[in-house]
Amino acid sequence: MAKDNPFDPDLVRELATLIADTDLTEIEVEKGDLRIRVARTVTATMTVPVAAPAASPAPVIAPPPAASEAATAAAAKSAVPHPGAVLSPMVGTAYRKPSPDAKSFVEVGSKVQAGDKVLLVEAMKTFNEIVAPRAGTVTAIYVEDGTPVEYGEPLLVIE
Amino acid sequence: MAKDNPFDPDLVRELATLIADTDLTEIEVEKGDLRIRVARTVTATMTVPVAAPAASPAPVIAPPPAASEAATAAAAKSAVPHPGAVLSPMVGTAYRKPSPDAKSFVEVGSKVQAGDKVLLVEAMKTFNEIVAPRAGTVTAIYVEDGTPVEYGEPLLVIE
Amino acid sequence: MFDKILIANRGEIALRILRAAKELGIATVAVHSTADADAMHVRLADESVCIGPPAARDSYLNIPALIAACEITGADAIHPGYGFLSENARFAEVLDHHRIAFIGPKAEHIRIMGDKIEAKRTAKRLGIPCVPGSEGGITDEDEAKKVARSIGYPVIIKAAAGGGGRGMKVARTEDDLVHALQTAKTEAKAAFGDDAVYIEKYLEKPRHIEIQVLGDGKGNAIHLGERDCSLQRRHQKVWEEGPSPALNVEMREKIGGVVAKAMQELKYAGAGTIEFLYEDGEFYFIEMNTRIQVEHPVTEMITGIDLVNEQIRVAAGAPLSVGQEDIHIEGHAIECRVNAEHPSTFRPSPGTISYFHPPGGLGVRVDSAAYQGYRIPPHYDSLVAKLIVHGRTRNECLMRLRRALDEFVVDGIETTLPLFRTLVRNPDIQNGQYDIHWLENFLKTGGIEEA
Amino acid sequence: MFDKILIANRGEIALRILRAAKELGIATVAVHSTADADAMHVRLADESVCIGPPAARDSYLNIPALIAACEITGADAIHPGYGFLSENARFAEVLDHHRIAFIGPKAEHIRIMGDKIEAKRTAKRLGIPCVPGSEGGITDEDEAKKVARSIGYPVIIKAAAGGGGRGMKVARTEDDLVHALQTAKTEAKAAFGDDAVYIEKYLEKPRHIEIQVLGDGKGNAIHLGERDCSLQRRHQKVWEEGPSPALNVEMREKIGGVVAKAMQELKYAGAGTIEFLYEDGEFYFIEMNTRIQVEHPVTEMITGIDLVNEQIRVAAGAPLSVGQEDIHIEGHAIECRVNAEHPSTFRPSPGTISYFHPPGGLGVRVDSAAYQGYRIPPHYDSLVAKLIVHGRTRNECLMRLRRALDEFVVDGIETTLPLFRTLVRNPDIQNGQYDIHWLENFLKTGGIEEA
Repeated sequence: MAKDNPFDPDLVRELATLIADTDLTEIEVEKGDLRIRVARTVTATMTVPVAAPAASPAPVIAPPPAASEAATAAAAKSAVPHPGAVLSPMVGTAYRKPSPDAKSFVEVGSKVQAGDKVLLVEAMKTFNEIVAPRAGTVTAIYVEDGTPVEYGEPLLVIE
Repeated sequence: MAKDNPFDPDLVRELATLIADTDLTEIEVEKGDLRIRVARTVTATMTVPVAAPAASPAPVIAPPPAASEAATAAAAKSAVPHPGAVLSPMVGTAYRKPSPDAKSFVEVGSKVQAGDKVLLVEAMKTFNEIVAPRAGTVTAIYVEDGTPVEYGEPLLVIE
Repeated sequence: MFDKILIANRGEIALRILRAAKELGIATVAVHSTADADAMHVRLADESVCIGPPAARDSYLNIPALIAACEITGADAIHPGYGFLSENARFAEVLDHHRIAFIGPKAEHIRIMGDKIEAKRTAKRLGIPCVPGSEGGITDEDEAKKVARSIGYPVIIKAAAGGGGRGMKVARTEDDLVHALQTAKTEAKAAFGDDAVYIEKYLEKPRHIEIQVLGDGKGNAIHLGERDCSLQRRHQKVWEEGPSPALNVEMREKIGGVVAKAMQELKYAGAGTIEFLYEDGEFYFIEMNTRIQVEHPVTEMITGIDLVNEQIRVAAGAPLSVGQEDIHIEGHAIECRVNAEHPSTFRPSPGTISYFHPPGGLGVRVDSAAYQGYRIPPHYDSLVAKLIVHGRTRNECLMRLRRALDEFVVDGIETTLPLFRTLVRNPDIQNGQYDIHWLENFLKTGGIEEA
Repeated sequence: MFDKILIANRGEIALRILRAAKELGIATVAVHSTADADAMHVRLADESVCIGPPAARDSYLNIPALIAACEITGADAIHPGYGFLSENARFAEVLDHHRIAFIGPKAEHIRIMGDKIEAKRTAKRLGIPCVPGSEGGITDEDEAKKVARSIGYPVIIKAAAGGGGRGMKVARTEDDLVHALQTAKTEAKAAFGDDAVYIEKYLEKPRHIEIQVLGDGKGNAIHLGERDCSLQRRHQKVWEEGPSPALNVEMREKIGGVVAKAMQELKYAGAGTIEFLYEDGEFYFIEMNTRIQVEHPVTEMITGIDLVNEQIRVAAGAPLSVGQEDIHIEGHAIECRVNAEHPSTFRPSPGTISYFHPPGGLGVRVDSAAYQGYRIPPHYDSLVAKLIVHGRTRNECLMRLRRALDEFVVDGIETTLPLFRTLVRNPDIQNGQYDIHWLENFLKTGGIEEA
């Protein structure tokens, strides 16, 4: 490689491979006074056939409005949950134990039978029991004791 | 390479090759006070592959605003002209003959030499001669006598 | 002032409330059903909470879920918007019980105005003009004549025991009346076993005119002029404007004064609308809406008053920011409700908006929660955007509306934009000559297809 | 009235003119370079004509092409917008020669105001306040003291023969003056061979305040209050507002009255702006712009007057639609010029707008020719959109601006939106405490990076 070349083409190629292997659309690398940025336009998962009239502005990909940081949070929330996840049936505050001094209903690794209490969700001073929908092992618990939860939010996973 | 050239054309060419070889649409390199950015627009013809992330609104193809019928006209105008077309160098009114009683300069099928008058375009009472840019045969004439023409509008085709 | 407002609604009104709260420096909580996770107000709110599945009864009408959402976010007030729980007196009471402020009137007033009979009785008591008629059932011809003469012809005769149009007769003269009374009584007797009838003023070509009010809940109340919402289809308002082409300054001040005085007496709190039928210079009370209305921007454009801001102020215990002397009607405003519907069949057209380009420039306001790429869920109403245009005169407003409609692009779904492009060019509309039947007749006679 | 107006401009002002013409029922012709074939005003105009290649000198500045475009379309008037040929007296004359109306002032007034010396002489003659100073060159100390005393300290001493800062000295007291005069004279002598100097009032922290005027060309002229355009970068206005946080009603009426009277005397036609530096309660004439300005919507929002509509009316020979008594300043308005530039380096960022979502709702106006998918050509200025916000008070306006800026999405290019989001939250801006140096200092000291 020419010494006075301000960048290393192999590095760009490597970044290109990285970008292709991952879900990224942009990588920026900065070291000392060298900065390299590579980007690519998002490409196919599903194909939408569209007539593109010759004279119209080039079709573009529409990102969602993103003026608020809330957008990211909302996106994260609506990600597809684990197939074994137990979802909150209501808005409220999740509790992992029947009282502050008691032991948690379940821990990661606990074996449960269908109908076993696994959590409480409190709303309007009422404690609603969340029971295991099926027998299995608790493989993940997403909520701390006293965490606010939304409708449909994954609480734990039973596999 | 000339020393005082602020950038290295070969470097740009190399970046262009890189961008073509990879999936990238943009490469930016910065070193010291030198910054080079190359980008390419992904062109869509009839089908456009679009990613549809689960959580965000589905990306969509942007048609041009089309509230006015003028849009269609504009579209037609900016279509790519025939490679042998002679384009109007100005806005004005095209005339096919030197005077109302005279014969047309050319007809479809006429053979012309480079420099032969083929049309007049009148603007502000001045008649501007349009001459054949090359020898050939007139294979199409797009304007009637007295037609208004825009800048860049195809007038006739010489092949 | 409140620290955090929970917006118990969706669509453009949720965004409208969010904007008012932001402009007051108040934090916002958006609640939403699973169908609305990508809604504009959810994206722009400080916090958001998913409160249930798409069905409104399990989400936007789910009172425990809304209270729980307040609890987990610490919201100290709820704005209900319009529809959903906005006119639910029990909701207002439950919130009060939980020490959460309800941004709306007192539960008592919601209850009164939600009951047709009680509402009319209250309106009468407060001096608001109602449709004149006999006090009770009539069977006697002379009494019928006396009543009819006192209220003026034409009159309508309705079976006292009945409903649904059975036994209803219109009489235009005293001669008519004798005959109509007999027929109505006979029909009433046959249908309901009771020949007593009511006699009421019959309105043939009324306009729908409504007066916007604001009250501070302590006896101060003002009116903000009228909106003319006569252009309706199946009792759904389509085009609203203010001032009404049918009223002059004196008429406006007279009915406005009556209504403001009534609201003072009632000690009404927040924004409300008194709806009237209007014919031949007279107003006849229909009902009162105890909430912000879809068409409130018309009033905002001609008065410069931010109605949602005032609602929040009053609910927080502050006085109204303006007095009656500060209300000046300036120019003319028209609102078009752009729905996701076929412009002549009105078949709903949910789906994804593939291109959205709202009009801009002087005197143009767009209230919309839509954006390019937004998918309109099929579970709720079909309102996509409200286009509100202001001009110094009604003519300027109409010309501006025309150009704004021509700029508006909503692709991917069908909308009622073409209907408005036709209406704005219609001579009757341009002359302001329409009543509550005009639009239905226009559509029935193929007015939109012809255009 | 005109039948057809040719719009000899591009970008947002071309769209602005198109809207005004449509609202007057006048047909429109858009002209464009090959780079602007897909522009919004081209799409919306009744007719469009390509007049040349991208370079402005061959298209938007090409007078024969514009005349020819009028000839082939039959346009009977040209609106020049701002920039390009808007202040070219010869263009106005050529149009007159071709019996095409020029929507702007008389050629004579364009010419006078385009010449700095002639403009100042005319302003003085018309009673418009200019920077006070010595009438001619001074060498005598006593005379210098007398002049300085009469105009008040601080004063600036400039070489009469000079320029470019050589021999310029500021004196804050009489003691300073004696010394400064000596130094300046010595330097002037050395540099220019002439020791005569001028003495002028020195403005340390002036604001840029300009008065909007409208004249009918027959001796009737009015003012529409001021705009404060002190927030500038490299003499480019960035943020404009009205009324100025520095003026009160009396000051506005006083300077407005002076300017209106001057325009009456001049028999000025159409819209114009008299620009001043303002310091310590005094106005100092800079120049007059004889065209519509970028920031004209600020005035439209606080007065309700459509300035482009008035320009067209006057050019067609109609009187102004309003008199001075009809002009009432209502509330407050701020305009932000959203440019396609990096928000702190201001490097231009042409390219394709991949997502465009303008804010809406009460009190928000967007003047923009941009749309999703629009490619900003690199040949012209970088203005993408003007966001103009109105509120009943300056504070309400600032809060509304804040929420509108947070809603505005322009993706695919860099814009100055982040700069405005920082400015609207800055205490100096909120307090209205800024002068023409404020923004440069703010940027120099990293104000935008810090935020």
